[in-house]
Amino acid sequence: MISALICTPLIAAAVVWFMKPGLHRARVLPVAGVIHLALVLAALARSAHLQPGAWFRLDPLGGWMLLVVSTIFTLCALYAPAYLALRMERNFGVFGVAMLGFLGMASLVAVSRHPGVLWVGMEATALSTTPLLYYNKNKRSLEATWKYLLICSVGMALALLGTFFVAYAAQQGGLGEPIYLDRLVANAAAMPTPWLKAGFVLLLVGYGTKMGLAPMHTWKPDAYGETPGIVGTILAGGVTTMAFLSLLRFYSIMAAAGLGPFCRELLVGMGLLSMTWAFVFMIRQGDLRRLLAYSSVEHMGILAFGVGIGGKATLFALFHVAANALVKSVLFLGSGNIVRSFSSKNLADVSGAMRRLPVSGWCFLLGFLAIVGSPPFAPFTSIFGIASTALGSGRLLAGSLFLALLAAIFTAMGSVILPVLQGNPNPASVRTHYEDTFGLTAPLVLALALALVLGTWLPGPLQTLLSRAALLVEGQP
Amino acid sequence: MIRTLARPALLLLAQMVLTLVLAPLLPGIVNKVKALFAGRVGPPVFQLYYDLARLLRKGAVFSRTTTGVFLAGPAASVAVPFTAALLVPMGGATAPVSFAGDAVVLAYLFGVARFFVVLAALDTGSAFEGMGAAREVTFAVLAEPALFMGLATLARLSGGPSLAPMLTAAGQGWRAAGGPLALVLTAWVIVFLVENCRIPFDDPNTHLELTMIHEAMVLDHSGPPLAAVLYGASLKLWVLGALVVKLCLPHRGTWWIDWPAFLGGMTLLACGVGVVESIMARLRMRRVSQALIAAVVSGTFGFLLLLLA
Amino acid sequence: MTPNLLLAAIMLINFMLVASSRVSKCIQLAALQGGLLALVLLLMHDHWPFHVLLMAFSTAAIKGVVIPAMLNRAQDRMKPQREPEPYVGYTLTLVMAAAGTGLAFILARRLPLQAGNLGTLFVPASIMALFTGFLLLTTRKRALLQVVGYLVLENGVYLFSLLLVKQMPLLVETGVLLDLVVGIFVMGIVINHIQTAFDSQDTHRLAHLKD
Amino acid sequence: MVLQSLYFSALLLATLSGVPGLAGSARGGRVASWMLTGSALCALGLAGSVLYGGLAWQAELRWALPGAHFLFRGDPIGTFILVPATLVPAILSFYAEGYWSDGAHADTAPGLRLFFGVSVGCMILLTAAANAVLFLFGWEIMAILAFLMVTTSDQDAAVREAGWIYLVASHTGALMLFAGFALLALGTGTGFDLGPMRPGFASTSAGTAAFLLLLGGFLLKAGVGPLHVWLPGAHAAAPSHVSALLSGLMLKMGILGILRIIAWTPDPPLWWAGLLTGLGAASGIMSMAFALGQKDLKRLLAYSSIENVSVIALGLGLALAGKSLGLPALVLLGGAGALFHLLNHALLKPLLFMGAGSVMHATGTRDLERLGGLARAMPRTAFLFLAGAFGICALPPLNGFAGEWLIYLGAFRAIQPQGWVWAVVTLASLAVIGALTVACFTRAYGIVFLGEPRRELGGPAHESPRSMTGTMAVLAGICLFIGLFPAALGRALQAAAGDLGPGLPPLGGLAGLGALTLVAVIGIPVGLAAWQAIRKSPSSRSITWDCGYAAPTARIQYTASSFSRMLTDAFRWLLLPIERVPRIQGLFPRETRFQSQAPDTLLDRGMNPAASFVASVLSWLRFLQAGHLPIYLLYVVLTLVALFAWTLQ
Repeated sequence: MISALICTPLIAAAVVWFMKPGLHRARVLPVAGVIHLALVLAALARSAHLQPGAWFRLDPLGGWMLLVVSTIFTLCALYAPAYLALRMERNFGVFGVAMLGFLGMASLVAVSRHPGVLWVGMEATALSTTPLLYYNKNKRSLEATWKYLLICSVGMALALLGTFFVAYAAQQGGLGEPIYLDRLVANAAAMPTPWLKAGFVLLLVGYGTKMGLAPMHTWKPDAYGETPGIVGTILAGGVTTMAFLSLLRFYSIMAAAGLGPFCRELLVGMGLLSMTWAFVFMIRQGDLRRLLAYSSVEHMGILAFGVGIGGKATLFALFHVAANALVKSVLFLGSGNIVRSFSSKNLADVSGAMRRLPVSGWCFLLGFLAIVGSPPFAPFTSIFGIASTALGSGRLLAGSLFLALLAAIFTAMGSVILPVLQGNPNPASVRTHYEDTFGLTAPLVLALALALVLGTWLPGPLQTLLSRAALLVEGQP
Repeated sequence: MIRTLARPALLLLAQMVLTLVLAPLLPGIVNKVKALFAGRVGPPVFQLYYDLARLLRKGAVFSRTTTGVFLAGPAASVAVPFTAALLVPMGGATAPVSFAGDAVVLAYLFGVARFFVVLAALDTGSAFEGMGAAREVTFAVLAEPALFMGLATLARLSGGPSLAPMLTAAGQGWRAAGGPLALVLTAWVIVFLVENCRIPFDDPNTHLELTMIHEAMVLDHSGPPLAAVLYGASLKLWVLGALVVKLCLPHRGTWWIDWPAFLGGMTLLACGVGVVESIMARLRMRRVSQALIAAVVSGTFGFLLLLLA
Repeated sequence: MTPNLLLAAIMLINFMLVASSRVSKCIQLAALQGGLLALVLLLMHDHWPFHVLLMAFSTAAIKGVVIPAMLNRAQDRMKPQREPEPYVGYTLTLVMAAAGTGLAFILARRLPLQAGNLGTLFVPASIMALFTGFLLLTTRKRALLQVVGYLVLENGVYLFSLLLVKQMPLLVETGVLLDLVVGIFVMGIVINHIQTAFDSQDTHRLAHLKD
Repeated sequence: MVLQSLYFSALLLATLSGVPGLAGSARGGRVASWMLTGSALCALGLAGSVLYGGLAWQAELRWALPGAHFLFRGDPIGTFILVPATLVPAILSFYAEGYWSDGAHADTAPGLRLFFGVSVGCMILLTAAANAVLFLFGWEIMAILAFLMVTTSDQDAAVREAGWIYLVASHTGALMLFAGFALLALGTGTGFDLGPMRPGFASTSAGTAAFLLLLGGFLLKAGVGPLHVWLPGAHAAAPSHVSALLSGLMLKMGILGILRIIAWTPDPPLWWAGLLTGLGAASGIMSMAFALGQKDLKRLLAYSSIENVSVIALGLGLALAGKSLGLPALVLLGGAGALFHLLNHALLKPLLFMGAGSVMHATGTRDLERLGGLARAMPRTAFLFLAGAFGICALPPLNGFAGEWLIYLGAFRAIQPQGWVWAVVTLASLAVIGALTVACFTRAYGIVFLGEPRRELGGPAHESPRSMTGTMAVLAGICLFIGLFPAALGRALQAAAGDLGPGLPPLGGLAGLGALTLVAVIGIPVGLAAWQAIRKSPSSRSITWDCGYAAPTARIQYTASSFSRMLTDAFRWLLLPIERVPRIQGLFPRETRFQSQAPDTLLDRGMNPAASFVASVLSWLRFLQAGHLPIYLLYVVLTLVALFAWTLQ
């Protein structure tokens, strides 16, 4: 079962690689995505029967994250054939292999029970997405790729060092190979705190770079700005999710070692800093994708803040992973359609998108309202939950700062987005032949509908899964 | 049963008959005093009655610009003081209609009159009448708080927002709270003069339309509507005068002292107005608002003084 | 015998790296550092089982030979051109490296070592290499030098991992080797692209994407 | 069970009212109107049972969402507001059939109808929602729909800007409510289920913060100054029946929130009352000053809405003072006055906005300087607008007066010894506001409907269709009925105000609403008789006399600017009006014109420049991300160093 999770995408990647060039290569993606999603669901349903202590296991935390990533991937995969059909000049092989490779590696990260394997999985995820960044094959995308590669590699090196620090602490605590995560958590109390603290700082900076917490997020706007919306979705909804998961794995060790308060302060600080930074750079942002990139930075900040507040907020932060990923996919895919139809990313040229592209435009508007935390969409639940837990637990300053930043970000973001959507389309820029088609809009509507469902109804099994995952994060079995 | 109903009925009858019959006398007295001061014989005291009778016989001329609102002005300027007269205690201990909050109703009734008179003025499309209307609504903004600060003072003195107990308490309270009451009286006299367009704030007899306030608004009325306006103005003078007079007059409780005292007071007030009109010049328009601000300040200080007492 | 002597040598190489202005020299120094790392690994073990030998060999081969050769090739392929001035001068960088060394020692004092490694310079050396790597990455304009910086940074991580190599060889081997090989390999490809696209490796020119 | 089904039928009928029209049928508008009418009938039935029958109801359902809970509680306050919240939209919907017909607005009408219905559903939800999450759902969805409705004509840049400012304001308010409800949960001890706080909580720092945040959020929605900045623009930009909905009802949802705060707090500190009274007084006077400076009819009406919610705030301030001082009579008079005024404004302001819509429908403009003399072309609209203007001035015998009268009574009671002497502020400000309102609405009616047209309009004005004037007449009729028989609402007011505090005395003993009927019964016949008498007298027609000037033209009329010049001059320090004063030179001066316009000082001179300034300053920080990779890597190092330094300290 577990190996199927990892292998299915890799086999599909191989299939794509050996297929003849043509659009049918792209059609493998949705098939693989749906199968993978089904496998994840089946594995989650059976997860109670799996044995602890193995190298690979799908626990509630990893399962939840993988479910999110698999869903996002499937949405992108459904979008891919219609999108790639618009770009027949490109070779789909690399694209498909990289996408599927990412999914396989993400599955590896989610199921690995060993910090080393976890790290290897993350590194592989990073590398598999590099070709996607260079998809447009121009100077700008090359620059973005270079920055992504270097900043993230440095970050991954730091994360590796952090992992070694933790392992050294485990060694001092009397643990030898194999240092499964479960064993680390169980024996955390005996490890020396200086090493753990230093390790967590390194891991926070390292995986934080990958997540895109400010000020290590600098690769994000460039990378998101120069890639197609579909790649942006995978980066914003997939790679960051896995980085967050990796960070949480170590956070739970820290929490079990009694370092929870220390880590939480760091997380709250980083979270608020990310939101502030994102706010500053969203003001008068002239590029739609870069705006979304900063929104992604903001939401990574919200995740860090939520875990940093602790208690119920941890659960909401985990929920926010899904909420953010779903809505971000609406926004990224929608922005792809809008940018394509106006054939410009420069917002000065784009207006009246809701008239030009009714479906994409409306989805984008609703997505914008959703991402800033308006009910009835999923982000409302998590943002309200995090804010209320912060204030309710007496962290008045942090909580009010959080809400004030959200208000400021809303203002900055909306003043850029609404002029794009409203008004009359600029007659000079309506020359493209692009039109909304079913294949290009159905994934958006589907993602929005999912965000709506999650925002109004959280099924019992999901709630159980989330609360068990939150317990795991807090270092409790 | 009959005895309990008889007293209010008698009061109602006496008060309304006296008001409706005697009100046009007040301008007559004012003008007579002014004439005497100027060394003239002047028009007879009953001049307004003659004027009303003459106007009622004449036909009216309406501008083609006007609509139905044009006649609502004169109608309201009669109906409002008529209704208000029911609420104000005159010779009796109480008014024919008296209830908690009647003071507010009284103030707002005059607002009704102002509303329709101003609209009637605007209805003609005349520049002068528009100007008068603008001034009317502007000065009301200061007159209202002055009136209400006085009411607040009296309400605290009497314990409730009903005119009859308020004014009775005021009449009785000059010994205990002379300072506040004097300030309220100042405020109300100013309001009384402004609202009735008397010198030094407005000149009902001027011939220069540019300086007018109230008269400018009724320039286009003629015949019976003008009669209604003039009669309404005298009723208003009477009702507001009654407020001022009752503020100063202690209530004895015996009708044959109270009623003559009240009527005497009204006469005295009219004479006083005449004297003021004779010895003072009309203020410049800018001064009017300053005088009204003085009235507001005076009313406010009255209230504050009462708080400290 | 403690490995402190070798560690001190590695730290010295760091200073030389920071001070040197020529790319080829930097590559040589980095290769030398890689070789020394393999020696440290061997020194840490009393007897050398196969997997230790294999790891030492592969370290020396990859860090000391393969990657430097690759970088040299990239350097040779480049048209001769003036070395762009670094963002921060060489003297100042050297001072910063010295300050970083001091900090590394302070930091190391806070992190107690296990009984077996007491008194060794692993932690300060590792942190210092990390810092040197960062210095190269942040002050140099040439893409190739930045890769060297990354290499030195990796050496720092590797140095620390040697503390774990006895008990947790698996963790170390998977981590270090994969990271290095794959990372540098991909960077090499991208540098090639940059060379073709921009006709230069001056990363100062790679600043079109900004806010 | 009957009450629950009535409530949910009202909710469903309203929410779904726009759905049948989506199919493109020509009868969609009519179906929506009847569905909303059905909803209103359900609400009336509910109001009869709850307010007059003394029944209460509650409905509860599990909700699979953390912290959330479908909890509905039919308390008298909510039910009282429910009545206008369903009745007025039903009337507006009939109006909209003529005003924003499917024929003339084929692209926007079905969507607008859908949003309209759902937002009414949200309001119905809010009146009974007893769980914070449920409340916020209704609150935010309503706000978003309002934004969508305001920006119906989004081709116009002014409309877009107005909608945007509205959205920012309402989202900020919602975030304040997030925080406020979170802190409130500390005081109620029932999680996110709303209910009374424990005694003493209100005085703690958490209680203070909760109060301020909730008050801020609610006042922002209600539009009490200085939190009104979004309001004038949004009301002016929206289609008129939407403006009517916004102003008449959505603002009232903010008031509902404040009423609920009062009801939940057993022991409010006295400064709460002072704060609310101060805000109400300042905002009431300020808004009227701005209204007098407006040239746009709908902006003028919008400022008048601010004035009216300010008056309501004054009443609520009295109720709060009564509650903290233990004076139940004050709670009753202030609370009942506020509720009554709320109802009255909910009826009158839609009437006025419908009138304004009718004027725009006929002339295509809402610029006062261009209008004039419409009363002859559209007599029905003119008469109904007159009724609305008269009522909004709070003059007897229309309904506007009765509510203010109760507040006055409360204020007079408060200034007695052992009362709350600051109520004198309430008293004085009400008096000033009253006079200013008369000035404002005589100006509005006089300039638009009386005199002669001031500029050439596109064509001759025409009366609006019966569907528009008829619906206005229905509203005016309701207003007149309430004005004549305010005592009919006595029990409802008593019941609703009864939620605000324990042990309230009977309203009849404190305020004889019947007396108002008596005064009306005397005054109206006298007035009508006088009117009839002078109308019957022989008359002839001529031109306006105008002091002998033989050829009066429309140009010499007083204009909107000149009418209010003295007052706007007095408030010059606040309005900072933009004036074009004519320069007259030479013997034969060229044609010139005096013009004056008052932008919203706080928004256009305060917030917008401040926001641009902050944005410029923060844009300067962009050098932080200038594209250089080494700098980016430096950030990573610096973060690392900083975190290590912090860790090891």
